Amino acid sequence: QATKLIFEMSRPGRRAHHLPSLPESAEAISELLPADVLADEPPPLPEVAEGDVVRHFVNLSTLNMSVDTHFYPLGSCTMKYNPKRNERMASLAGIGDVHPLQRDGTVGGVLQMMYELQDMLGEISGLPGVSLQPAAGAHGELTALLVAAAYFNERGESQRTVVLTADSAHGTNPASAQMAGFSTKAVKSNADGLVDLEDLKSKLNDETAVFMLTNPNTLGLFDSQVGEIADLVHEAGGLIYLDGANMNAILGIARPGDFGADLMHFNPHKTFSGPHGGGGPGAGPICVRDFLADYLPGPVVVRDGDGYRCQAPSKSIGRVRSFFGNVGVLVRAYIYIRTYGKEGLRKVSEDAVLGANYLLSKVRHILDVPHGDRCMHEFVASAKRLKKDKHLTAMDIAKRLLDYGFHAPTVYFPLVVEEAVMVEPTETESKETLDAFAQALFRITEESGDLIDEAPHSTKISRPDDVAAARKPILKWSEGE
Amino acid sequence: QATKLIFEMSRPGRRAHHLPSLPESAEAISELLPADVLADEPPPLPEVAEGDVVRHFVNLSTLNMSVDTHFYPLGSCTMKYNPKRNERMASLAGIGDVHPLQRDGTVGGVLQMMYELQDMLGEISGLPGVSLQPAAGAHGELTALLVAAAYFNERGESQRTVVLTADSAHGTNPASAQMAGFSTKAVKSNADGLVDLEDLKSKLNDETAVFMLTNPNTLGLFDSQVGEIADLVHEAGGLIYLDGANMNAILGIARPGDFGADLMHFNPHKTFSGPHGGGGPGAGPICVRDFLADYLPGPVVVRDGDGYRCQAPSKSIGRVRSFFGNVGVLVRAYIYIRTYGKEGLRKVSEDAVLGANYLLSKVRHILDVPHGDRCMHEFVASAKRLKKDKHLTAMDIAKRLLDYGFHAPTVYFPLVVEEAVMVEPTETESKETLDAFAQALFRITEESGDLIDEAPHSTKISRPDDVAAARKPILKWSEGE
Amino acid sequence: MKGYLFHTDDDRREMLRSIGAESIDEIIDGQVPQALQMQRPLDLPPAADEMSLEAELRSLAAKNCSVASHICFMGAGAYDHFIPAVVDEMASRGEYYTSYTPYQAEVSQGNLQVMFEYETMVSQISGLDVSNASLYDGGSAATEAVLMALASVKKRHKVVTSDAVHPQYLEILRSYLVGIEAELVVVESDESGCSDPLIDAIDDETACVLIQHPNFFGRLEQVQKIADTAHEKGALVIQSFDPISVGLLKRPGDLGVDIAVAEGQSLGNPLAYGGPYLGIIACRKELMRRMPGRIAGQTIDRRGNRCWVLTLQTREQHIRREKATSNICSNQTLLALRATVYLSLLGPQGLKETAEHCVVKANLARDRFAASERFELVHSGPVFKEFLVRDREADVTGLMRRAAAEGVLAGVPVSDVAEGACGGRYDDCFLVAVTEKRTETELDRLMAVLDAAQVGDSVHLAETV
Amino acid sequence: MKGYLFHTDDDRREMLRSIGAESIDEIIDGQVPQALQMQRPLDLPPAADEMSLEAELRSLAAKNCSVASHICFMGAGAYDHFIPAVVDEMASRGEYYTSYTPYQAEVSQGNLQVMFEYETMVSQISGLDVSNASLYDGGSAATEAVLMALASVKKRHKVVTSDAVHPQYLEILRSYLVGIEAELVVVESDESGCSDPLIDAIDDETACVLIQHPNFFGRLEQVQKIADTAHEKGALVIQSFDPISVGLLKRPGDLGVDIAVAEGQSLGNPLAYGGPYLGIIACRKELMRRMPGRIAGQTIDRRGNRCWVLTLQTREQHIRREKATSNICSNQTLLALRATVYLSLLGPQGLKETAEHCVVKANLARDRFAASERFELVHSGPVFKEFLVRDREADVTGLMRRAAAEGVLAGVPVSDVAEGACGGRYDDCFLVAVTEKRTETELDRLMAVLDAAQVGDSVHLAETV
Repeated sequence: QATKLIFEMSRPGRRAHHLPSLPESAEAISELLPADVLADEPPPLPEVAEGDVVRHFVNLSTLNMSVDTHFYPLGSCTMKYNPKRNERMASLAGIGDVHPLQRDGTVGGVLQMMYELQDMLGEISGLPGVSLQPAAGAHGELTALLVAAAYFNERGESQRTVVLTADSAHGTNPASAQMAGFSTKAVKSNADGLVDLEDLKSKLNDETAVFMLTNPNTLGLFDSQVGEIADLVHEAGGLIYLDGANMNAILGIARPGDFGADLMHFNPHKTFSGPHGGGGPGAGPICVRDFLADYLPGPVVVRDGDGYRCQAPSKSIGRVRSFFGNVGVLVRAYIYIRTYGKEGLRKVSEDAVLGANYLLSKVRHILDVPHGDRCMHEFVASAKRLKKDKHLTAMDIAKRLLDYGFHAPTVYFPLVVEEAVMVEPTETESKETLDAFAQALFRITEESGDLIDEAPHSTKISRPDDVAAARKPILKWSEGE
Repeated sequence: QATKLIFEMSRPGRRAHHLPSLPESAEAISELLPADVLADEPPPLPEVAEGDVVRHFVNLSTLNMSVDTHFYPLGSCTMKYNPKRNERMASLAGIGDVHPLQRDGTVGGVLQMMYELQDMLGEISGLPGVSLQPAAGAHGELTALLVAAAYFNERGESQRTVVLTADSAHGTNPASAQMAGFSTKAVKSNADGLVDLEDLKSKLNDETAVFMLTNPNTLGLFDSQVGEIADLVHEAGGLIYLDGANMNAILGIARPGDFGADLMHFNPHKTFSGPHGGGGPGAGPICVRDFLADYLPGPVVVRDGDGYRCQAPSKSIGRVRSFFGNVGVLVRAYIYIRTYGKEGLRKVSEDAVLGANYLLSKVRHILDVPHGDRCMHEFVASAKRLKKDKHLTAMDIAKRLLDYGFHAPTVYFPLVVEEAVMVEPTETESKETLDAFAQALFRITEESGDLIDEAPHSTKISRPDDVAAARKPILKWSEGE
Repeated sequence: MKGYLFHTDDDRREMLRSIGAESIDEIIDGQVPQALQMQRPLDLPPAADEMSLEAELRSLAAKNCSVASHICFMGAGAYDHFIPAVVDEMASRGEYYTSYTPYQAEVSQGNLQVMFEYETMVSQISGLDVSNASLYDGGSAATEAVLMALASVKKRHKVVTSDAVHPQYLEILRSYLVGIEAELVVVESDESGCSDPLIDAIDDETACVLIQHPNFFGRLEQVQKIADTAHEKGALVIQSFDPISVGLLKRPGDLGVDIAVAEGQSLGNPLAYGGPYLGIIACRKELMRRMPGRIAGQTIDRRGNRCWVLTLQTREQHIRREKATSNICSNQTLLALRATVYLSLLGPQGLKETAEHCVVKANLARDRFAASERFELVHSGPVFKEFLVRDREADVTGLMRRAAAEGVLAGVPVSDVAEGACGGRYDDCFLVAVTEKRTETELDRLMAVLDAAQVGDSVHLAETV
Repeated sequence: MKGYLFHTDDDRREMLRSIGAESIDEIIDGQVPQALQMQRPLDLPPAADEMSLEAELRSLAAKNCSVASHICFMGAGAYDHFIPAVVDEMASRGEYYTSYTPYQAEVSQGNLQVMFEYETMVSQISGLDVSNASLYDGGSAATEAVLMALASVKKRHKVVTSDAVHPQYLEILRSYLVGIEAELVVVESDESGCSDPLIDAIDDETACVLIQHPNFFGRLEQVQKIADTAHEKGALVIQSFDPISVGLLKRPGDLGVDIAVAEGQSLGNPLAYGGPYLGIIACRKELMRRMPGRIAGQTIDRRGNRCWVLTLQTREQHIRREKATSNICSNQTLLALRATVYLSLLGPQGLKETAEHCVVKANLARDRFAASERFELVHSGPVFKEFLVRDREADVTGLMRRAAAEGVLAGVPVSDVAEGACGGRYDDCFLVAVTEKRTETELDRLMAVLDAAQVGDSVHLAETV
């Protein structure tokens, strides 16, 4: 039943939602709107009963693995526990139901939270200029690069058209640079998985605008050269952008602003427990150095006497989305930061690092881990040897783990590791869960044959045909198909 | 993981909930409470993290079938769709969070709803005296019988100590009578599944207090003799109590007050879509004839100028539970009745009757249906022949249906039908669902062997050992067990 | 047709065809005699769509004071404890709230395991062997316990209790005992607000003693002493307890009690103007088969896996009919779930700290009343989270009304709990309850509002709230 | 330690032992150079427990006006439509909101099927072939559509639009186009509030035309005519549409539009002070491979069962990096789910009736403004659910403030939407939006409040709300 589409449940005339009668004083639609704009009939949406809708979407939901139901060690995504208090408070009347164009005097409570959040993110990052507007991490990258471009423009350095990205970087980095009008060059990783300084040096020149760095990087390693990297880039007249995807490793331990970053984004849905929502919404607030703050997109919240008000920075690059920002997500981040407070955020990162290292200490006896026996909040193992010896690929491991009741790690990323298996346990999983996961991984490496090749076995579907999907795309339901 | 008990996840020192610090001005507990009342340590509750709690209870929930996920044709229980708007509105601030001892002036909105609900139940039942206090159907039975006892007492007829119940009645009927201080006698059903009038007559005398009748009865049949029955009982000086469990069949079609009942209860969690909550809470408001209204338990809501207030009836039997009643459940009933309104409630019953008859028209070709080819809102089939011919029992059918993705009907009740299979589809299931159910039933009758004997196959557990459970009861978790 | 119906007119036609009926009226007329059918439509309000009805309900809700809009010091058996968000979210899962009694264990392991965990936790907080899966509420649970005791102790019919037990609980007891051979003795509590005088009322006729600790006045009873006396006389002891209190206080089982009952509303359940609430009951193992209501127990399935089922059903009405231990058929599973989640979140330490907050802040409030001119503390000994205050001006109702207009639900007048409660001795008094939610600022606000109130101040609440 | 951590000190000791480290500091020091570490604790507020923080948030929330506390006539791109309870309940299931992008299709069929159903419904309401699984919001979706068009139409760089498009959408467009070779031409709309003048601006250099219909002023555009002209000139046409409006109005695809975008907030998503919202985009099949963002498609699995996967990923950044169609990585699945549930509930008839309510009641409101002395309707032609009102006293801000103090969010001053919106022509005007939620009584209340407002009335909102 769950695999029926809602359209296939439709019956002409069946209904769920009802409206009151139109006011008696109302004129007919045909009097109010010209005939030529009117459709002959409304769109062909499904016609179902309320009970249909509920059963359909409840049953569909149970086909998902989620943090609420399963260990979800998806590397780079920080699938930590999503606190239920965040959900409750974010939807309070007066928070969840405020119109975005209400003026400051009618929305002081929200503005106060957003103001305080700006402050807190400035403190956590060490970068005091904050814009909460970007809607996602990638959006924050783009926005920050537009800020950098505006800054260079104003300085008369519009020749700075190149953005450097690490070869281990998230794909969003080069794509964002491209959208912001930059060309990109990749900087190599060295054998230790860190930035190859010589390669970096060779690519720095007066065309360099920004070096986009992820630190800890996507291998889960803190690049200890970061101070030197920042000096090199700054000496070359460029700026350092920090991809904040991995901030869960260093809260209260090291601040991007202190180790040389000039701009960065946060992923509140990762670091600050905003739920991932099946793919979103996230948010991508950015933090920048003082001298870049005037370029931030508006509005930002400023103090105004006893109250707060929205204002565009003086040299703002302009808006990057409608209205203020993803307030619903940001409120959750606010609640999260307030919950841990000054005592707790460092502990979050410590436990995230501890959990990852603990799991690493188990996994390195099962899979090869090319880059060291210590990590920050995640690590990248490789199934390269298993693939060669036993035809057991990273994908096989991922699929078979599903049968053991675990979501798969990220696989085949970062690209610099062959048959990569990227594991991020987060601080909100128990030692018992990590032990069970390591044990499952071990068992899988002992398995073979159909058990592996046809995994997963326990799921509703198994190994969908991606190639067919892309070759002849079916992107919507059609009657009779 | 889901079958771990929360106690087995406990780790000393792990915590979920935190409190603020005690006020600085506070005295020590040892100053405030005498040592001899203090425990050495708090109770040995589980010590778990918030993430533990959420994953545990979310995963546990998915082991239940429910109306939100499955067709649930549990006869006599009216498992209809539970509207989500009820849930939202019942928990609005100002409804869900009102203290029960707030005085009338501070709780006028709730009292207005309860007053209107009293009125609406009076209209639907045709019995104008209403008490919303009883907490469940059985509680309503007991309460109504206490009302009857008080009435007879005041009339000087305290010799009326016998309550008659139908042999097809719910077990609560005789048990409630017993608790109210009556002795009970069962009245037989005749071959048509209706009250055997001769047997009834033979048991009526000046000791008769109340005849408890379910109509439509537990066979899903409307007892057309009810007018005559009422006359007989009334002539004997007794009262008619209507068990309202099956009111979903006759809303707006026939009123108990019009066909002779003097007292009745409603099951708002059945008839008026209050959710069943895994077994409760329900509610059991009772409606009585004018001359019994003064005996109702208090408080009831009365008008007071423009407002409303609580008041105990003049000869009230007293309270049967704390505070006003199960307001949370009653508010949902109120919303439900308002949603259908005067136009809709009859349609609810018509569609419930239509659905049951439609399903009956399919099922009678699969199972024997001893009592006719028409029914009201439910019907009782029998697997007696299949048991004899194929060793396929009602229980086997119930268990095997689970594999087909349907909750089982009620089985082995009512007692007057051998191998009873009692099916109540309700008005909130589609024709397509009823067709699929009938088809599954048909397939099952064609199956045999382990497929049947070891069913269900697809569930987490299968055929638990009830005998062992009762013989050596383990009613709580103990360390190390 | 507003509502939740599925069938289209086409559906109905097809279904009628399969049935072999011309119309739904034909089906009904064939069973319900015309003379017994309604000859007019129901006289009800017209059907309301969700949007309009919600707007109406919101405006009705806005007419009520609530613990969200007001600072609540009301208690007397129902308390404004904090409910963590996790509790609401778990209980709002459709798999829990739209399922029913676990008749089919295979597809009800969620509810059954929750019941088993609930029963275990009730055992843990009561210190007794066995719990059921819940009863209606704390008040009716006390009565069910008395009925259990009367059934267990043969040939004794006297029930001894005190007026320091919740007056509504005593009212329920009176209502139920009408049909049963029983004598109810309600002893007057002493000047300190304790029930020591009932010790003398326990005799060889006594089947059971019912006490409340902490009692209706918030005071602590000599439970162990009362229990010892009762047991000497061959009577059973029933204690109604506050489940939050055992974070600090000795548990009923530790005090020699035979049956413990409690109102479980405090454990994560909303106030909801009085219900649905959660009746907690636990007893010594020997009394197990007298327990009313559903019970979940552990067993193994066909495959040898541990699992849970409803058990000991031979006590119940659907098997035993008039010989059942009680007529109870439903239970409060959803509220028991909430209590189970709540207690899981709190754990031993959280329960202890919650209890500490209650004690400490109740005493801070008490100090403030003691220092005020208008008010007098009725009892002087230790209290848990509630205490009785006398208004020297004897204008308790006016006072509460005035406070409500100022945003404070200041307490519960004793005379509001039940007519003639405690023999009218405390009609010029009100109970003040202080939970962990209250802050010192709120205590100050309470006193400011009460101190500002003038006797006879006329406030029309309809206008002010 | 308040929060959600799991490890006890014992756990930490055992874990360190397995790692072979003395302390967590040792692990960190081994990777993060001391010089780069913070030498002080973070300067943040102290940790807050749930109960205290919720109390604080409730008091912050109480400082805001909201569509629950106030009657809302504000629109301008975000609307107070009714959200059925089913939407909230479905979206609050942990399996939806705590899962992530469906990288593992086998354990994400719930989200994938929802995406596929969402895409189908977007296709149904837009009348276009293909939708993605959502973008950030309506404003950035309009810009993404322009970028798509610029990439599709080779060697053309001109983007023609009008100031009847939401001013913030134009601002976003300007911000994004900085890095790209493109010329933005914003044509002034005519006195009737329509964009007919832009027809003349479409030339052989034009890559695309961006219009909004119903437009920022609530007015209806000549979409078909604009599209015909654009197509004659070889340009693509992008329409930003109101998803509620197509309950009555012809759909973008029916009007010859190539790419349609919309703000999906109206479809069951809360206002939330501006986000998260839902960016809807749909296009003709030929443009499919230029579409940004995630797309779910149908396929079969190993066992031959129909199922759903993310597809056409070769457009995306994680594969194509700098050559991707966009940098977008996440999407708004949870909001797309809400829209899907919302549209399932409404169905064709519900959507139509909702649109009817908007039109009818907006016109009733308009009549009231037309009859008032102080106000003037800026445009006279038909509108959908919103219209522009001029305050002859030119005290729009004061007016809105006064109305808010009286419980009415009366509208959106044009100058509040964006500085210099529409060249300042409407700085003495405000938009009034009327959704199906509004009642005639509320319309009367709006007029009463506005009529009672005096110019220069000084209201300190901080005191009054």
